[in-house]
Amino acid sequence: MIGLGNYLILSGVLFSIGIWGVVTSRNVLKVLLSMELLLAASNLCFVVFSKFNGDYAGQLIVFFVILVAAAEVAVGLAIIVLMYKRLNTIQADELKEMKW
Amino acid sequence: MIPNLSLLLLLPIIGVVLLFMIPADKTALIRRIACITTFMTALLSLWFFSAYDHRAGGYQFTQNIPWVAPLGISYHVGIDGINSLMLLLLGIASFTAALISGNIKERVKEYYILFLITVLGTYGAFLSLDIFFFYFAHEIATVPVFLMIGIWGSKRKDYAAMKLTLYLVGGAALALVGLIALYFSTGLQTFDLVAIQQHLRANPIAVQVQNWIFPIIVAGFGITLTLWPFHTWAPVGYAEAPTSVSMLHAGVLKKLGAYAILRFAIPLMPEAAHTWMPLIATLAVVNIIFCALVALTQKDLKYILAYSSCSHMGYILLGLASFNTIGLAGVVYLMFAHGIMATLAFAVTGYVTDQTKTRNLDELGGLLKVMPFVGTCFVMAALASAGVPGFANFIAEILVLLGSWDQYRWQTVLAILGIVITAIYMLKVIRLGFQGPLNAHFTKLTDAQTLIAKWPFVILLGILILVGCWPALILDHIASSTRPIAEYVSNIK
Amino acid sequence: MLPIINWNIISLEILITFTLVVLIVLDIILPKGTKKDWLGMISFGSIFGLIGFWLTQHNVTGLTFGGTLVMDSLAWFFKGFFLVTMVFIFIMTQQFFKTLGKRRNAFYLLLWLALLGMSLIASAADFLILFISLEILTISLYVMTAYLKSDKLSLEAGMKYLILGALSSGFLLYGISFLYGITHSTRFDVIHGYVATHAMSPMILFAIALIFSAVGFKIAAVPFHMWVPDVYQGAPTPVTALLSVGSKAAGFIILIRLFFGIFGPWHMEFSWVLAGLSAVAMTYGNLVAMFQTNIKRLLGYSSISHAGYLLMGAAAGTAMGVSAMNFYLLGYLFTNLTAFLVIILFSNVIKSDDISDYAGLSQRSGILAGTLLLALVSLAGLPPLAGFFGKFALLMATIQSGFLWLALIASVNIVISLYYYLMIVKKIFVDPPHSSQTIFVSTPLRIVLIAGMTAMISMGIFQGPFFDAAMTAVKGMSLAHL
Amino acid sequence: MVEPCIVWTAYFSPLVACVLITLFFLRSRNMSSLIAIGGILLSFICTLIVATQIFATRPISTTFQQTPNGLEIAHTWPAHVFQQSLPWIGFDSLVINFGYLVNPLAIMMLLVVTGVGSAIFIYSRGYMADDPGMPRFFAYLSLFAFSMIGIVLADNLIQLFIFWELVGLSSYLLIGFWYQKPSAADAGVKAFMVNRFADFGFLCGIILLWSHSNIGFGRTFDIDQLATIVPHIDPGLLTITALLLFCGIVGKSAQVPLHVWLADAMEGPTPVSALIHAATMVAAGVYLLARIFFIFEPLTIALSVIAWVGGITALMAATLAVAENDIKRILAYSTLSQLGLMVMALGLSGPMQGMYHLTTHAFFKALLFLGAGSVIYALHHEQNIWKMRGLLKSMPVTGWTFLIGTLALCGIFPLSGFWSKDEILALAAQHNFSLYVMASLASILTAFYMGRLFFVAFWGKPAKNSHAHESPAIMTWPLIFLALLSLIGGFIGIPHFLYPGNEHPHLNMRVALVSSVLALLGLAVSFVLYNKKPDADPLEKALGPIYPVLKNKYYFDDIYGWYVNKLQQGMATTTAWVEALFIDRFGVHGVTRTANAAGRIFRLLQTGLVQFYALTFVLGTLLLFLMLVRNL
Amino acid sequence: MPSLFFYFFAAVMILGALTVVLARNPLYNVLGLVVAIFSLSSLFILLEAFFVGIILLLVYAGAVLIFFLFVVMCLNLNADTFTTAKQTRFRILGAIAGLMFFAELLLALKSFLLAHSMEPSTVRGTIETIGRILFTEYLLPFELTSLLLLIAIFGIVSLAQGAFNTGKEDEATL
Repeated sequence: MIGLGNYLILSGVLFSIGIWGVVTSRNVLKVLLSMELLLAASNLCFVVFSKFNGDYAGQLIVFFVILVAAAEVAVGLAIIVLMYKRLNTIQADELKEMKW
Repeated sequence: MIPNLSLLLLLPIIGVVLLFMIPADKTALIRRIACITTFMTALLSLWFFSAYDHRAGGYQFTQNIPWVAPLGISYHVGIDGINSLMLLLLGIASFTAALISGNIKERVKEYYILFLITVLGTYGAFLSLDIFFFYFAHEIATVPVFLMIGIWGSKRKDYAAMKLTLYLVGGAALALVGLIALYFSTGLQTFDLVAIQQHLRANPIAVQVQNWIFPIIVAGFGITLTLWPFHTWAPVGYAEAPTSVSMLHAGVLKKLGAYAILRFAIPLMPEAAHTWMPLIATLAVVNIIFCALVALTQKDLKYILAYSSCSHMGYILLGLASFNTIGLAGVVYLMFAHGIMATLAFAVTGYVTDQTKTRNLDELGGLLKVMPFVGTCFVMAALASAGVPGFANFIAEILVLLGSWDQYRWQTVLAILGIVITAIYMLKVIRLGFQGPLNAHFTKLTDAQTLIAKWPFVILLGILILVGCWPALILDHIASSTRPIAEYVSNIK
Repeated sequence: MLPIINWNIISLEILITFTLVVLIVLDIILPKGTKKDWLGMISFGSIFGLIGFWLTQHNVTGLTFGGTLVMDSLAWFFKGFFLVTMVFIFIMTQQFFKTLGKRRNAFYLLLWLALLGMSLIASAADFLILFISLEILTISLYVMTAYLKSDKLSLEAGMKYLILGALSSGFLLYGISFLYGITHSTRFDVIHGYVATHAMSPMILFAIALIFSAVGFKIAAVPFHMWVPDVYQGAPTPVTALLSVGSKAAGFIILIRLFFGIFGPWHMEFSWVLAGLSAVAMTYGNLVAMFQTNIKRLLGYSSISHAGYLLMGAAAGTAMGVSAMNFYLLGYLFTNLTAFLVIILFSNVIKSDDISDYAGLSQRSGILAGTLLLALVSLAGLPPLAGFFGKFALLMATIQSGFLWLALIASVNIVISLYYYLMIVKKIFVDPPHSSQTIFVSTPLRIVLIAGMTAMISMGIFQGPFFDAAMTAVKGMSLAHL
Repeated sequence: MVEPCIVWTAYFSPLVACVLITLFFLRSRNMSSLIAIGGILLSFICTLIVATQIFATRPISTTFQQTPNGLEIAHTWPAHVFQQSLPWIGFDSLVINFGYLVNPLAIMMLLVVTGVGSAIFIYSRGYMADDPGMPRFFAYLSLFAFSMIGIVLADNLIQLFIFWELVGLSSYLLIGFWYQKPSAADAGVKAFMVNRFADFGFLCGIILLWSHSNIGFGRTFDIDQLATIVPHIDPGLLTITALLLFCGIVGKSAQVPLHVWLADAMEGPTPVSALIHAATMVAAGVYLLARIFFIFEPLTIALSVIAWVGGITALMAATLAVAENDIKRILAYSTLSQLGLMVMALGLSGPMQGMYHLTTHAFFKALLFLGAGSVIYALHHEQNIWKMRGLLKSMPVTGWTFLIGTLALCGIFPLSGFWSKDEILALAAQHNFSLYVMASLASILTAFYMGRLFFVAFWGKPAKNSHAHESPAIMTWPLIFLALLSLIGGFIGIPHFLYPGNEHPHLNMRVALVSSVLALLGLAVSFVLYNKKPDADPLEKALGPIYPVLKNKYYFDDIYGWYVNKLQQGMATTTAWVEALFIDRFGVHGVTRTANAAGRIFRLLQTGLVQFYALTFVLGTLLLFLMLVRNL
Repeated sequence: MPSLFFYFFAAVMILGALTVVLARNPLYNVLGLVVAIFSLSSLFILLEAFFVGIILLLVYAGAVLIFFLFVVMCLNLNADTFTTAKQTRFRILGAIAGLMFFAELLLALKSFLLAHSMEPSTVRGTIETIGRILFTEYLLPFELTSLLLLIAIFGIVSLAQGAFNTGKEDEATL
């Protein structure tokens, strides 16, 4: 039987991979994609808890999270485009004008 | 009509506001306003000093207005024998320093504004009977002093200003932690000194608590008082500061540390005082001897005075450590005497360096020839510093030594030795700077000619001698207020 | 069933939205070549109207939208806080974007959206609302940070802020999901009920850690502060100002609601962690700030250290501590915003944010120099200015709760911070100016600067009413657990 | 009873003179000198009045009576003691009064001070006539006189200490009067410093005594009260106290090893030397010893220390004088030697003898110094005796009075010196033979070097190119007055005045005879050696290797120089180094540097790499969780 | 049977996620995410959360990821852009961070799962049930999301305006 634990661990794996992606990727686009993994992991959690707790709140939250993610991605991509335009790269480690 | 103590704060505020409104190029008017303001406050503090009834004792002319009620902070001012004297000292020092400030030629307006703010803060600190207000007022003087040293100071002014300010603020912050801890340990929810005092007589703070609050407060204010080894800000600070700042700081502001220890630390935590004071006494002696020895090696006139000032603080600490009536009276007396003496010494030094453009003793020499009046004033100040009788410092030091003798035999003996060392370097300064053949560059220097130019020196010297010959003038005031403290503290044991 | 809605509670937000809509319409109908900054002026005017309205609302309390939105004294206090912040931000925007033409209009709209977000954060009583309001604030800040498209630094700042911001919202969301899983709800009152009746478990602590990391991101607490210096430096100065005051305050209101509301019953267990974070943040910020040459970056690091100071109040965990935080934030508002206004006015002329260019400012413009002096001294925490009493109150709270070591660290930090503030003061007042050209400050701006100074000084001298306000905000807080 | 105001007038008139000059007459040469002379004369006259009152009455009893302290303390004393104490510092357990205690000893001393002082003041009017700083000089001189009077009259130890210090101060001012001359300025500093150093012990002694005087009426500094208290104090402690007090006396009276300042003090104007050496400063030590002799009386160890210090000083100073060529320095060493004798006398429990010699010595030593000053004045500040010749002829008054002084100093019958010195020698012979031998040796040497001085400078024919001529009357009259006193000093019953109740000791014929013979012997030897006016000092060859030792003053100055320049300065340098290195560099700068370094390192964490930021964020969260979960 | 589905979709999802992280070509990254989202939505349906499952598919895979693809294509990003770049030290650090996170998560979950052995409820997230709640209880967040989207519009308009006209820069608008 697939219980709560399986789902939660799966979401944990997804989240961890997301973290890995965020930290590892030098391409900001990939960073942004990895962020989506984080959100996906959260969404999975919400739905699972919704199922196992027996209320709908979790599913509704997922609905909103999707919208938030969409807005975030839109702005993020706009900035990425701008960055590519301006710096001709989307490598995160090129962004080191400011440090120390 | 009885003048209100708050007038002492109001006058400098009015002065500052007036100065803000005057265009910067009217320097003569600015100077006049600053001098008049300080003169009026000085007169007023003299009035309060004489109006204080030492037979009745206690705090008089008090005024208590709630300020931040939820925290028990109030604007509580009042005078007793100790701070009425300190106010007088401040009045004298600030007035003479304002007179001396004629040597400031650039950015005069800013200078006097900062000066008056410093004076204002110091007045507030001495007036207050509320721990918060004390701290508040005493910190107001910090930034003006920084700026005054930074803008109008000499050679290493940046370093000096920064070091002095950081040290003082650090000390104050440390003390603040202690004071707040004190506030909570009383359980009274008030910063009102009088209320706390009364409360603690019946319900003293637990000894263990006292034992760790006390050193924090003493160390914090000790920094202001140039407690060894936290004294190194003073030499460079005083040396590089403009004359009037050195005068005011060495003369008055520094005493705030001792004043705070006397006001907050000792009477409120007597048990801890008994525990910690032997250490303080030892440090005091280190202060005396160490700084005096360092002063021996210096070639710079102002450095010597600054180290001497640090060294003298040792006597204050020693007296504080004795906490008997004689010792504490000696402390207050010394605060006054040293204040006047330091003010005078720095004033003279400022005059001399303005003329000669050097402070190096090897380059000076024979100045008594060209500036007999100022030179004599310096000699007098130096002798006063060396504890020669006839000057107020002698009485103060004798009182401190007599007071500390019973508890701290060896410390006292070493402190007496310190007087000898003081004499050595002071005589050296006189010998090298003012005696001997006159350097050829200096033949055209002028002495203080006009009465106005002589005035500050005359006032300071006069007070130094007057108080030195007629101690009862201030001693009754002092004793009336130190006696209760001493009796209370010594009865605790 | 549609829940009963108490419109009174959300009326301020509705008015903000209304203003926003009016502005959008105005932006559309204004002819393209309009030089005049209509949106700015209307924004400025309406913000005062809103402040007036806000003043009438101080007695409004209650829950609405099924308990997901709350109006209590704390919310009221912070709403006013955000409104006042926006007054300054609008002035700054007017000054800063003088050359930006019509693009400036959208910026105002984003500012209004950010205000809406902040205002909702103050009222949020549900993690979902909190999350969405936070995203409203944050996403508009992403856009505003990168707003200077031609400026590489602005872009870089925007990108960094976006990445880390998104990461932090991911963490927040994950934390919320766990919390939801454990307590079966996202509503604050329900979770509070759970907390009050249950012991701590690793799971809920994990959720708390995740949520706190997002809050720490907002308030710029170490180790979630990494974005701060870069973003502060790169962002357009009004945005930096908003980040340093509004966004930080938004973070703190969440912190207050979390640790003194929802998780209040467990506060004792958290306090030492908060104390540790506080010590690290203030020390780190101050130490690194010593070496900065860019004034905005320096204020970024100083902002980290101020977060550390503020966390002292959180660590104290008493009404005193929270009141002190509120007071401190209020003082910080006036102080920091005035400082940033001076920075904008200065950089408009000099085109530089380098501290070395501030040399001799006092001889070029007395009012700028004086204002910046007061602001820096207040930031350093010396009397008679707002910053002093804030620090004093925080120290009191800390010591009251027995964190003497933290108070001692704080006092050391005051010295360190004083060092770099005084270095700037020295530049301004002592060093000779690079050019003798005076900097002109127009009369309205003078009035603003003087108002800022007056606010700093009066908060430093007449602390009573302000501190009362800060305390009242705490006393009437819903779910308060102090 | 004498009117207190007369005593107070005697007390304060020099001070008033000093203040008046300082405030108003610093530019007026005539007024300043007149005021100063008037001040000291007034003081002298008042002293005379008091003295007549004192000596007019006979002692009724020698017991002391005590009354408790009141606000104004008026003791009922036997008529020959007057006391008045005014409260000065008084609160709680501390009582420091300001008053006078006049007893025969004090009045005798006061007579000497003001009397000889008056002569010197008047003389100075002439001597300093050409000096531009004359008003200042008279101000200092008056201050000096005031301080000395203060020591004499002080009724308690703190008051005494105050004037003790003031004497040091005014000697500093006077010795360094020609402050532009480095040697003079140095000499002033040296005198003050040596005294200061000695006073360190003195003050310790005073405080120690005070702290143990808590018997009966509470702690006190009062001399007459202490007199009743001292017997109750533990003798061991009292010995320490006494020796500490003696420290001050060693400094002020220039006893070995603190005698080094005295010869250098000759850099001051000659009247100052006269004043310091004859009547005031150095005498103050001996006077003090006599005044508080009740402390020393029962302490055999302390007394023998004192006696030996005195004896050694007497002999050593006498040997030093032999090799000296400077007229004033010779006299200075002779003063030292005589002071040694006086101290020795006190050490041998003979305060009367010591004071007696002090008094007569004051007469003839003032005379000698003023005579020397007259010579120096005439020779335009030439002080080397080898450059002087036959002055007896060119300056008869000076010369003859100088001869009287010389003979008195040598102890030739029947001059005053003979009587007083004989008392001391007799005392020594009675108590301690080795000291007697030393004292006798000193006497021979005294006769020898004084003879040497006289024969070289005054004897023979005047030099051809010498323009020396007699000094003006204002300078010669004091000489004559003092010569008169030196002549008759032995016959006016000084011992009787000093200690009215005591039996006057009879002349010890054997000792007197021996000492007279020895003195004549010394004079004879010097006559033989110097009669013929050798160009160089024959002594240089005669003494061989000893001569350089004497010339270098037994290397005392070198030792002190080593101490000051090497040891003390070394300590100071070390301290400064400790401060610079440990406190400032390691301490203060260490802290700041650590903070700086920490800042620089932490700064590097801000790499600018956004991934690193993200990593920190994640790790931070994880750490936070671990911290939170730690509690569970 | 459901458990088989679960494992299948879980495996696909993890593979997709790993593709996001590991693939060099941005195109594959995006496609990897599409796969992951698709599996996620399948899992949702498995959990009877039909509505959000579909929305996820529609909004995420249908809109957001297409947007991503659009950007990737538009900016002409391909593997070559990245091949020259060295692999950074963050690869390992990131992995460690991820693993540590997972480990701590397990630590946190352990006690939770031991304490709560919950059975799935009968909740079925159909459009009707969800919609009913959405427009009543969740009215406020629903309205707020509209503002969120407004921000997104402002953001894109003011930031990306003119960004796609290659070559000449519209400086006047900056």
